[in-house]
Amino acid sequence: MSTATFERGYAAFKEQIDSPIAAFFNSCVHCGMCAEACLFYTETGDPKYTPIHKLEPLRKVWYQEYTLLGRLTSLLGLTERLTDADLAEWKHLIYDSCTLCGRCSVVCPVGNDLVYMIRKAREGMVAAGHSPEGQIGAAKRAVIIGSPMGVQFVTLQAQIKHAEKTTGLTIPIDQTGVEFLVVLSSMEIINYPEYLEAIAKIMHQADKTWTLCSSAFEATNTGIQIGSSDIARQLVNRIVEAAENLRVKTVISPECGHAYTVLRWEGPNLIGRPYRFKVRHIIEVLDEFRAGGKLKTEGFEEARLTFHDPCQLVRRGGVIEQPRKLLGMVARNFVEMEDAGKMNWCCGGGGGVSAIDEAEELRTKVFNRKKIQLEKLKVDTLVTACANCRIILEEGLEAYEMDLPVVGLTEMIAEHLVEDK
Amino acid sequence: MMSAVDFLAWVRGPMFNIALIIFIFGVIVRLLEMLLIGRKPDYSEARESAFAGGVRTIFRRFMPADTGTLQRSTTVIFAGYVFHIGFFIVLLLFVPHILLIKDTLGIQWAGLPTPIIDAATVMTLLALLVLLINRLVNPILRFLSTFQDYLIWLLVFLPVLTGYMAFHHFIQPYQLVLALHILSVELLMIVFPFTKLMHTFTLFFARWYNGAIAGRKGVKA
Amino acid sequence: MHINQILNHSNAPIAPLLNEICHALEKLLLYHENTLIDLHSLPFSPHDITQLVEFLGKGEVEAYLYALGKSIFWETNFAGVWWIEHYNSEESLINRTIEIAYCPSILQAQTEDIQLGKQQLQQLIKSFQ
Amino acid sequence: MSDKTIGDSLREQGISRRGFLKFCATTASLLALPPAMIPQIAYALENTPRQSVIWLSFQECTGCTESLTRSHAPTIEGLIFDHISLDYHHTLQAAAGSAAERAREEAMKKNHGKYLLIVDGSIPTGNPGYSTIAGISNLDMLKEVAAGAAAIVAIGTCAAFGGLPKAAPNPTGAMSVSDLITDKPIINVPGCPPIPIVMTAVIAHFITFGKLPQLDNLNRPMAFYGQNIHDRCYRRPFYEKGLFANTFDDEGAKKGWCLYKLGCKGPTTYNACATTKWNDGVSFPIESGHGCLGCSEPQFWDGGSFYKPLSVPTIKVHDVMAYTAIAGAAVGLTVGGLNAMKKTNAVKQHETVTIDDLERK
Repeated sequence: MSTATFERGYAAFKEQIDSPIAAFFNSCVHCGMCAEACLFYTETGDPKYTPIHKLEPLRKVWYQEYTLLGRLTSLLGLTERLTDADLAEWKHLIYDSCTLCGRCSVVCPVGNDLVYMIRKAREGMVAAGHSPEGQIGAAKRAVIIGSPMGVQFVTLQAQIKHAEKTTGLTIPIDQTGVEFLVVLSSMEIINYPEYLEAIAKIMHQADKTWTLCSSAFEATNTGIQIGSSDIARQLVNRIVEAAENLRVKTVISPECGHAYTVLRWEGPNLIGRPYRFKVRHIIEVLDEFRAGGKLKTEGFEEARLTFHDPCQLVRRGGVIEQPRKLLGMVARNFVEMEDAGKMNWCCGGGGGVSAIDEAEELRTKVFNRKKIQLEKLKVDTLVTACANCRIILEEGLEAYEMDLPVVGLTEMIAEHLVEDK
Repeated sequence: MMSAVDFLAWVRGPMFNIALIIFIFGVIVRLLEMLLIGRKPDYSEARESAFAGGVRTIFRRFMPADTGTLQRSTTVIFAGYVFHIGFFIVLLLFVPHILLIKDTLGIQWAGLPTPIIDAATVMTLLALLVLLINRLVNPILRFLSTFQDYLIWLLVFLPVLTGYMAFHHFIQPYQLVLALHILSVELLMIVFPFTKLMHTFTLFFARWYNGAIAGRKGVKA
Repeated sequence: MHINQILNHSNAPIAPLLNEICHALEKLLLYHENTLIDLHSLPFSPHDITQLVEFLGKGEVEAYLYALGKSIFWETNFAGVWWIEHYNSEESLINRTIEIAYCPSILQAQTEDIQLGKQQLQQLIKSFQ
Repeated sequence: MSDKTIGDSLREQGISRRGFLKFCATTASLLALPPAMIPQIAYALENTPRQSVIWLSFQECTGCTESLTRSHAPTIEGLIFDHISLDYHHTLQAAAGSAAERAREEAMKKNHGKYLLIVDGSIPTGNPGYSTIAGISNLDMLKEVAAGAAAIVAIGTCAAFGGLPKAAPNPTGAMSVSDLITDKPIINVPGCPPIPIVMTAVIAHFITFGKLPQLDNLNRPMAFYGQNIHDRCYRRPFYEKGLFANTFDDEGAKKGWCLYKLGCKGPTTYNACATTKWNDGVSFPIESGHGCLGCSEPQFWDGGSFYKPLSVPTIKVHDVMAYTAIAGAAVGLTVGGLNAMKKTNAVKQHETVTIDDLERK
């Protein structure tokens, strides 16, 4: 029976190292600027959270396996070998204290993409059996049941019925040849069913054909979060097969940051070929509708509101302007948060951290950054475009006893749609 | 005992040869061993040009990412700038250095008057001292720093210091201090390929990779 | 030529030299102490020397000494500042100094020479007595 | 040794006390002694008997002697030579053959322990037959004469550091005086040739103070070799301003700019040329438009091209760089290839991770 071993982990590190990783390790001058960009350092003051330090296991393997001097010195037994104890120790740093938010990758003066490295380091950690329990459970549920939260299609069907009733619109399932395949995150199915209603209303108004798919409704990908390409491939394949079978033109990623990253950027590389369809984030689609005059809204939000940029959308996805243009249609009192856009601070729960029970205390502590930002702004409503951010924001606000409603951008747009004539 | 003149002849001759061989050989090997590992192709649909992103980031990272970063890492950024700019002014615009480059590479350019070089040297030395103190005092840097970080600091500090001392005749005879200066540069050349000094070359690749990855996604990294 | 023009166009340490002369004049006035400045060891180009000579100018006194070749002395426009040039018997310049003194020390008759002269004169007187 | 003092002999020539003082002042200036020392110099020269000097010429070109005799006309330095007792100098003395050798032996006997030995030329240590005088090898003669000397003055770069004869590959096994004699005070007066008045000044100092002047680490008198040419050069300000002649006939050369780029060795050469100058103070090489060759330094011939700047390596690096780059590329491709193979193998040996593998069992 196969099992995770240190050797498998070491082999996985070796497999993951490529030219960019080598260039990054060669270039680090230990300037410490990545620490100042990291929520986990700035809010705790503990230097062990310095991003480049989190990559020590990967660096050791690179040095010993892929550098001339490292090979020679390790032949002579002069280098410190990577040990299983190292990995056990680094588990906290590689998983609990990194949300893959990518702020460090943007500030590094020599240009190191630290998130790229963390993502690869997790491959080794998974293979060595040092991934967090919470994420292992989620991955198992995703593969076996179909969703990390254990949501089955029957659950979604119940929500569909409810949405059809509320909106008076039909929600198409498994339709072929339509323009859009809409996939959801289980958080949206369980916590925010308004999202599905919003999609139905918007598609109806824009006069677009779309469908859900009974075999591929779940977009969150625990494989990426835990750091296993093999599991991620298995999960993303469901959507690829569905999209290609249904012959849709575009797959719409839900309001979920990492789901977008997997579908849009990693998916083709996981399956080893380009897609035969496009992938767009719902915010991108809405903005296209807006630009094409297909999105008609009426009335404005009077509340003072701000927007929390999901990291995977801005720093790892290039979606910065679109949500602002959409907000412009429905909000009068929109204010920008400090460092908004490319440099926005993470909510603290991305990259799978929200699934790790042991990380909850730390996650709540680093939410302090968001708390300070929001207190400065004195807003009445917080808008975001990621279901995971939304949950973390709500939890964080509750922990710090702040009374501030958090709304999804898609729903907010849907609420202002011009009703049928 | 070797006289100052013999010492100078040795550092200008055989020792320079040794240092040059190790430097060139090491840098080429290190770059090739890095570049030949290879990487997987990216099949995702690009939003923008990865190439343009790579080029942009190579230049973009000469500046701090944003004002917040500048505020949080003021010392490192400011002293880092002064050190790097000062070091390159002294290295590339002092006439005797240009003549060395002309002799070895066959290219040359105009130099700066020595009082400017002198001022740049002092600024560089001060910036290096600030960087060292910062490394010893700042909790992140103290935590991150290894023996190599301090060794490289010293090996970078020495050529600047001995160059300054040579120019001002702090040690007599002049041949001795000139030889010490050249030797310190040779030590720097010898350790260069095997330490973080390689960032001089590899940072362009690192920025390129980072910028290309981000550029593909439409992110201006 | 105006001093500023000289200072602007010359690389030689003219300003420090003028300062030193000034201090030497003070010393002369206070303690009656002579100062000899050896121009030989200062990095002056021939052009610098010409300019310096021009700037200091020639005063009221000029003297010649004929011993082991010619020597020329002249007081500059600044009283007490003497320009001195020693030549050898082949008329090559061998030393150039500035002396700050009431009178250049070498111009004064030397005690030994005076004694010798007195003896010779005494003998001469004896011989026709 | 004659018992006449320098003062006596000056007076005999009808030179006045003023003339003597002029001589002393010039000597003080040469020795870079403060003017306050002039009376002490005058007193010593007035009262010291004539110094016996033995001059030995070995592997040399007679350039040093030429240099000294060129200024032997009745100049200040000439005066000193008039008033020492040059008991042996095989080029200048009238006596020849065994008479000359006898003169040397007599002087050595009479002034044992007191005479000054002046040496020009290097000493061959390979085959003794390379250079002999009266059938005596240079090495033997040096050792014999040095034994009774009060001090030795090594005149010229050959005697001081080995000079041209010692230049690679040094076929005669040439050595300097200080390589061979270690038990006597030695003063080096290097230069190719050395400045004549340096000689005079050293002898004047020896007579005045009864000892050698202050010396640097290469045993050169500090008064003359204490500063390098560069620091005393009237063209130094151009160096500071970054104004250089790039060829011997460009605008910069015509304007008298710094000759560093044309290989001037001023910065590493300790000598007094820039201040004492040559040909009775007329000029010196840099003033005449040519960079300093560094002739008063050891390794003068083997220290790299006269026309290459000091900051460049003394060796030709182009071939080295090319071969190193080729070797680096070869090894780099090999190591890089091994890396690529290692990576490919790791990818090939990849064991697919399934949800059953996530924990240790």
